[in-house]
Amino acid sequence: MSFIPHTEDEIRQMLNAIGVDRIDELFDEIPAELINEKLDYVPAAMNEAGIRRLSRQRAENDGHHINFIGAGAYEHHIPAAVWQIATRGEFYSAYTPYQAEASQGTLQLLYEYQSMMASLTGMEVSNASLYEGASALAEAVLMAVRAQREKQRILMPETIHPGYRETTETIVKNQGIVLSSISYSGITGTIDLEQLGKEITDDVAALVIPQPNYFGALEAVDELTNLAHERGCLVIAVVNPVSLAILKAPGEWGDKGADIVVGEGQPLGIPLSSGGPYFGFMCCTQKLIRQMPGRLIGRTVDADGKQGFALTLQAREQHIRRSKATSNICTNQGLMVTAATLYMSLMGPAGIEQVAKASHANTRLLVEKLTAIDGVDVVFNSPFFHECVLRINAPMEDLIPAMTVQGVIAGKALFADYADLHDCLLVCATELRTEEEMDVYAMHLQRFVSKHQLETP
Amino acid sequence: MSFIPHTEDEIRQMLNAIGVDRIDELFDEIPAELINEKLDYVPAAMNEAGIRRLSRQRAENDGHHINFIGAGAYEHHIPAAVWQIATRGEFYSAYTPYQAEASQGTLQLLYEYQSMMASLTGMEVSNASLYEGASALAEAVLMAVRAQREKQRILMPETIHPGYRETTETIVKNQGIVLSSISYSGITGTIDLEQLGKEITDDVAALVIPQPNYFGALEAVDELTNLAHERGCLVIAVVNPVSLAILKAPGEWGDKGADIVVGEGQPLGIPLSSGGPYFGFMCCTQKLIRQMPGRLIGRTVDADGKQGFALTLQAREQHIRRSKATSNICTNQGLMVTAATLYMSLMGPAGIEQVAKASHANTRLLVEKLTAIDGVDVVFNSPFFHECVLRINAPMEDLIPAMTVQGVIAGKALFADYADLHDCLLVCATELRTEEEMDVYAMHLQRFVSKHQLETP
Amino acid sequence: MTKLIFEQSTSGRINKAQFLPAEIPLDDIPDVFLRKTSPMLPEVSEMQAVRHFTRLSQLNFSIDTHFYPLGSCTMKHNPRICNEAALYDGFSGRHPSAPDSTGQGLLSCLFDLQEILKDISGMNEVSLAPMAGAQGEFTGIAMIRAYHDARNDDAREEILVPDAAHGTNPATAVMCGYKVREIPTLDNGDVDIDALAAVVGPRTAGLMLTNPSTLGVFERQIREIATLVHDAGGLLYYDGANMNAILGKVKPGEMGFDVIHLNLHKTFSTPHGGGGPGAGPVGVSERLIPFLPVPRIVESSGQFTVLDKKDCPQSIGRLSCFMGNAGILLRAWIYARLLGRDGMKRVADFATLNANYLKAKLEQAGFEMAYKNRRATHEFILTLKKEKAETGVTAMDFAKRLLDKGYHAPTTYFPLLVPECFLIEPTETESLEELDGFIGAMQEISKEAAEQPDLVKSAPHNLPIRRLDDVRAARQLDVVWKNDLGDSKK
Amino acid sequence: MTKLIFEQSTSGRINKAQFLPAEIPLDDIPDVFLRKTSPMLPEVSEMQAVRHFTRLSQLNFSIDTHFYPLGSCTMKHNPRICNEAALYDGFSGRHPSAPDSTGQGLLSCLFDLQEILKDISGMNEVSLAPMAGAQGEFTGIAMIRAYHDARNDDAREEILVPDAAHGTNPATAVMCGYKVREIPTLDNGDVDIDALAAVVGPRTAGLMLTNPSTLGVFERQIREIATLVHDAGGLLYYDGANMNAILGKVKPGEMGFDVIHLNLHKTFSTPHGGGGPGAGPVGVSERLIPFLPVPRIVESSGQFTVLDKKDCPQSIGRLSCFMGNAGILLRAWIYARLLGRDGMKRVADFATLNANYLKAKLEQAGFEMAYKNRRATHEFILTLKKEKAETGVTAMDFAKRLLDKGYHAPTTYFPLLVPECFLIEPTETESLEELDGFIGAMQEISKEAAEQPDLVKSAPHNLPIRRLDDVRAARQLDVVWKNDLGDSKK
Ligand SMILES: Cc1ncc(COP(=O)(O)O)c(C=O)c1O
Ligand SMILES: Cc1ncc(COP(=O)(O)O)c(C=O)c1O
Repeated sequence: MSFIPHTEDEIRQMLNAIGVDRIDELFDEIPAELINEKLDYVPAAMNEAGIRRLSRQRAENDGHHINFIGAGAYEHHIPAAVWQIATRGEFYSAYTPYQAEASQGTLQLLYEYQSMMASLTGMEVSNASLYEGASALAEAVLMAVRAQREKQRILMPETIHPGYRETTETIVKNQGIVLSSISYSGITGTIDLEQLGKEITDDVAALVIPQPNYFGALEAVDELTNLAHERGCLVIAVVNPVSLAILKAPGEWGDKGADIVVGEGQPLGIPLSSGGPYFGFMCCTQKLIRQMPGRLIGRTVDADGKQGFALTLQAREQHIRRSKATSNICTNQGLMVTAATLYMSLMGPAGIEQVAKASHANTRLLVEKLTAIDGVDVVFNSPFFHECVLRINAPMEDLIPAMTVQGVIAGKALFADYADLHDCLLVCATELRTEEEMDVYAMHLQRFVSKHQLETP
Repeated sequence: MSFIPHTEDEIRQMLNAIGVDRIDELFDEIPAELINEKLDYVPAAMNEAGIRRLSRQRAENDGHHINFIGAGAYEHHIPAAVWQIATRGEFYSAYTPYQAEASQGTLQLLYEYQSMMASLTGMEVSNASLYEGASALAEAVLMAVRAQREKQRILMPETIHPGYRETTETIVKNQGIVLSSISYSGITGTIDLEQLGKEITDDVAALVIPQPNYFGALEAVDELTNLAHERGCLVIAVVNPVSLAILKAPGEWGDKGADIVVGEGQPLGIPLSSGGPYFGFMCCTQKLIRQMPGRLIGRTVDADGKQGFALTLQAREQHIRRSKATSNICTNQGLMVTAATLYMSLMGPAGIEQVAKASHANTRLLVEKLTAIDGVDVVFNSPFFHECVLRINAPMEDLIPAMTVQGVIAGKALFADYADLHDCLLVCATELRTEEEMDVYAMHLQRFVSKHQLETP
Repeated sequence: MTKLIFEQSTSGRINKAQFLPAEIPLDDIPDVFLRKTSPMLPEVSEMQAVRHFTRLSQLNFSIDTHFYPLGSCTMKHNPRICNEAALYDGFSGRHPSAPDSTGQGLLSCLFDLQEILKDISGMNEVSLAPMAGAQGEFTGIAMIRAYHDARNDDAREEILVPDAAHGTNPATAVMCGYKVREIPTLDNGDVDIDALAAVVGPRTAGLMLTNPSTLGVFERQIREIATLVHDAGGLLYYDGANMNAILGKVKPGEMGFDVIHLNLHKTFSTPHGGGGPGAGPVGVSERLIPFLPVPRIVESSGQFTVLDKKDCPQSIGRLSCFMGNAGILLRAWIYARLLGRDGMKRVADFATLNANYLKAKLEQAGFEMAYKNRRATHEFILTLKKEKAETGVTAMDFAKRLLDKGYHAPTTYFPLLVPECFLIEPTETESLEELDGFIGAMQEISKEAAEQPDLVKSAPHNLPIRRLDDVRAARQLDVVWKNDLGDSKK
Repeated sequence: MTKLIFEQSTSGRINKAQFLPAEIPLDDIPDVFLRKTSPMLPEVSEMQAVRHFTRLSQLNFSIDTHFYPLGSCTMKHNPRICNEAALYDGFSGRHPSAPDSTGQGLLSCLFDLQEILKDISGMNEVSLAPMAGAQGEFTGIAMIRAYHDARNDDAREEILVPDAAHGTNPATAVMCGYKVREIPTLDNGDVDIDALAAVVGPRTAGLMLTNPSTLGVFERQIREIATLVHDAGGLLYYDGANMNAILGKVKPGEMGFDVIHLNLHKTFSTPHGGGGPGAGPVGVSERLIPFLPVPRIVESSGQFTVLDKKDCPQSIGRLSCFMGNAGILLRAWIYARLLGRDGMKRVADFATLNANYLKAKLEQAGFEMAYKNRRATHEFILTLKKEKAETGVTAMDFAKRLLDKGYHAPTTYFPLLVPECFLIEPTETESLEELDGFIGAMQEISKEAAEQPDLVKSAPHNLPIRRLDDVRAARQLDVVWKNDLGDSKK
């Protein structure tokens, strides 16, 4: 099936106007041997009723489990209005607002978004989105290296999400940038300050600071920021936007605040959707604005002096600056930002603060319930936001599938990424998790651990 | 929880402007003994996340069965665009278009709807909706009686949906209108022409003709219409709008066509929703327009001569005519009509024709499969549209629940409404039913009938 | 001006995504039953349809876009979760004649709603069957009739209705076979009790009353009125369209009413949908319970059952083929649960606060109130008769000019008692800023009316269309588009 | 002008339906970690938010409301079912790190999509990981680099890019650590093969090419170009942003490309969303398979598994934290299944028919085509340099005036090669009426340019806003609203 409105009569009329007999003739500049209309692996067309049925069947297969994973994507309540409005045709089916006068809706919304993110992060400016959190970090790294000229080394603590590290690696490695690891303290689960002190030398362009870090633990952001700044390093903060309702804004870390702030926007009203589409946010100081990748919306006036909005500083971007652009990014994550802006407006500062607090409190409660089980312990002693690492005296490879069968997604096992945490699980309980659900989890975990307890841990 | 935006400061400011100290004072004209703020049976407030969770749980309880009932409400495919657009705020949250200039969207849509319905039914005019099919019939009866003055008797064949009969009875009986039954032929399942010939006397205001009738069978609409007109009777057609893509339009029944056409609009893009909201449609001849109940939209021009739309002939309605109005109807089913207009536009004449044909063909196939079972037979010999009555040699009271447990809603049992059809089931397979689903049905029915077969039928 | 969808239609165009491509024979249906010409439905692509109706929608004022203070209509915010949940598959996909066992989720919500409505109305039983306010009225009056009939009290052939009543009230009484007798209203907005006393009697079947009335004031002598009518053997019908004013504060059952309807699309915020669907549940006192319409939803040890005529022999019967506007009732239930016990009272508090604030400020701005010394309830009436006399600018002109300024007009020329009237109902969900904006617009128009009356009289000027010719609409009736090319042969 | 949401905000206002009413302590987090001031997020009611963003949305042109012939962007109809299905709970509710067993439904759709894309692109393997065209390009060039590196072919430090290329091409090459060398274009729109031959060599890592190019013509000597580059040891990258022109007709793999990306938000109609999200899957020939990014989706006896870096040791790595824009890929899969095998080819046929029709009619109307004697592909370029010379009216002025007439402007001033250019792409989903309307508008503007150039130069006139001051936007940078009242203390 297709969405082509032409009738036979119209086709004939159009061919006549062009002066050809058949549509095929319109392809006569293509070398004949290249024409190949065989598509053996594309199924025959379905109508809408058919695809709805098929999609429903497939969606029904999928996850109606109780989810206790966070690890970079968080299951929060999303107000019904968010997606009902974000998917209005005027937002859904428009493109990048190149014609400002015909795109004031998207433009004003993006300006409002930028303002909200700047305030949430405590920074001076924000762009209009990047793809997602991890690649946003990569862009921040490139940006820091540009800003710092000669310096090509970036300090990447191991407490950052492993996916962020890998993504950054992929994106920056071809430019000769070096990502140096900083290990973490086995006691606090935060950046090893001693190792950091040694590594943070003159050739370092920036220090990346995750807050909360991958383990859910809170880093000593003030000290870290001041240390970095003392050594002439920029600070790239990687933060969870919901946490910022209660945690200190990166703009206020240390004496001068972070220089660049990035993160995953998903917690702000974006469904989990197996990983995307999400959006990356990026804020920075005014000073760095010309190094920033991505779109930027500015407020200006029209010919009558009336307020209006337009894309601005486009000279940083690929469509103007080409090989000298700050990034190759073009299409970004507009619709997701629309949803996030709606989310922040519907929740308000008080609403998001309660989400943050409730997620924190629920994770505390979960940790309490789980560690009441013999063989389950908290690993690190730092305060955490809404995630926590637990050590479990049972075979982790079996635990996850066994719990999944019981309808519980137990958490993110750390063995693939951290050898020394091979028996550990990163758990999360957002504001949506109920006490009953935690009890279900605890019950099944208790059963599993008591059955599979390892010998003398 | 509530949706009140006022802050404490604003409340104070507003009370000051009014000149009172507390909101309670604004109620000081109400006799004090009437104030009662106790609400013991209203639960405490929930937030949106809570009500979503609760609603999901309750909805999950409900019917994900394979449905083979029609009997006045039909499970058709509804294009995704229908409800995504109908629930746009501008349609969803507006009201009756009293201020025409600020309601051209709704008004033009309703004018288009009227035009579509008039064409579908082959009538000259259409109103903008009534509540649903059965009460629309009641309004048609009242309208016929008004138009026919002294005549107070209406002929109601037993082949009409029992729910329509009961509803009409409820609504018209207080005005002294008599509904006379006309029985049906046990062979054809259609109106008993002999009895009709006798009953159709001078005092009859109108003959009601269902097409297809409740049993799915096709009535001899041309003869019936001509007979009625010969006897000075109006003809009220009760039709399924989807069937009209293939069945003769009431406007063309007999020599002069039906006078009033009503029916249930649900098949045109409205979800089953346990029975509502649906909408009733009503069309009639130009001659009867001033007797018609409900809203009517007219095309006119504005001060510049530009085309525009407005409510018209409001003098028929209760808000102007009060006790002399054609009906008390005020709020009707606007949103449903919006959806139906979208449905008809997205499907087009060819699309609805295919739906009608496929529903017909599927029901044929279903009947074939079911009557292949020993003890299952077709009852009537008339051609049918997309429903058919089957006689089943098994205890009907047990059959329905037994099939439901198997995930199959077997059809509508007729014992409650037709004593002589106590062992009969009205079945329907719309275009959405697949052959596999029919096979599942046939398999379970076969098992049930072979187990529960009654002695010597 | 947006072209009609028919003018965008091209013969032979098929929206293939909605098409079943098979050739399907109709060989078993004799030709005499079949249609010979295709209906004139639009032949457009999905994109054309989407674009057309999206653009049409933008021509509407609505709650989601504009302040909409349409008196007596309670145009309050429609929470979006109500729409979402009502469309959940389990709710929206169930056939109305499927066994009750397949609908326990929905039925439990509806049963809960009945309990909530009983409590707020102070009545003994509730039926959710009526599909709008007017059908609720019908149900109520039909029950009153059934009650008198059951007692063979045959002489009661009149329903009393105050002259301020909504048009549905007298129209309903007539549909139930009654004669209507109007009761005059005093200058202070209350019913003229003496006039009532003079007509109430053995011919009185009942009295229909809205309280607060459509005049935007609370009927202070409601207890006296109730006694008068009851003493004469009549019953009292409460038109609950204005329940927003007293939700959680006053229970109509305690005012002495025997039967009431509630407009859920008003008080319980189900969407008005450009003119419906609504829902008009009725509540009754003990003595009317047997007459309640079917179907009724009852509960017994956690199972919900739908009762039919055979279970309720005295019922006035069925009002629709199935179960009324179930999907709307569901939305009302969700709304009620969101508000909760305390939220109910806050609705009345803030609807009243907003109305009284607007009234006070407009009065200060020089507008004349129809009932000056009365409290506004959730709405109030302003009369522009002075403006009309002085400048020739009418309430209609004011209304149209308000549209120009981005505000939907209040209800105009209703109730009919008050000349050049604006019935203004802001509802509790509007913010102070919005109210102040409206006040500002009214002041501007007042000034314009004095200084450049023609500007106001020829309004609107800023909408896609200028003032429409209603007279022509009625005289040169054009209610159906005619395809000049005629129907196409199949 | 719509007030900013911040200007509608009132301190202390809470949207209670979204609020968790409990008092929740934070006693276990030391004060030094905590925020002291509230972020400046709007404090508005649900209704205010709904109203604000609904009204804002209405200020946009979009596919659902307007013809939007933005060249190189393929603004075609977005079927509404794609949006519906992608939001089904099972799809939208699954956590990305949940076990594969909980996502078999989604993974099966994505795997199907991979197979479909392999077939239409003529490549041997596909990765769905890249999140937009530009990231697809990055992925492709990074793989080319990994390929050369794996062979220790270190001298290749240049990527060749035609001067007509999209800006993402050179920007991408630089992100991958390459130098960019531009290849000039001939007057007929084809690549200057001689110039190419002169620079291609041992330093050439690869060539990036869009075919049809952004000039709206098909590169006829593609086979020769491929041979040239391959013979020199370089690889060919295909920028598939213009795939709509040849879908189901020509397979890039068969033109000789080693790696391609596809813009699903263009060819596969996933929504553009006011600027994304998109999806930019890459397809590769056999020799690049080992370098494909992770995660990859593979199937084995009906089970779908997600492969990671440890399973693909030579992979260039991960492009995002999780699985790319899964929900967009899902929409593309639905679209592909709706089109089906035959529908694919029809896309190219009708996209091309529409473009050539528009080109022919505009040419007849006196507009000058940049590449007169070439077939249009799915798009074509018109140059307004004559109009500018004669009337002073620029392409930008034409663009703005088109907005007045209800048409979104084509892409202007891109590609940079053509002066005063309009890159016009109607797409296959537009009807003849719409195309004719656009032609009419262009003719009207042409007439206006001649007769009243100031009218055109000062356009738009019919939009909520007049022409915006871009220079001021950049000079007096205002990208964040500042609350004059400062942050509020917690
Ligand atoms: C006072 C009053 N009574 C009755 C009604 C009728 O309600 P409905 O329109 O739902 O039939 C209305 C509403 O329009 C009303 O305002
Ligand atoms: C020719 C061409 N290449 C590449 C791109 C970049 O794609 P995206 O915007 O998805 O990153 C585009 C689209 O804007 C394009 O038109």
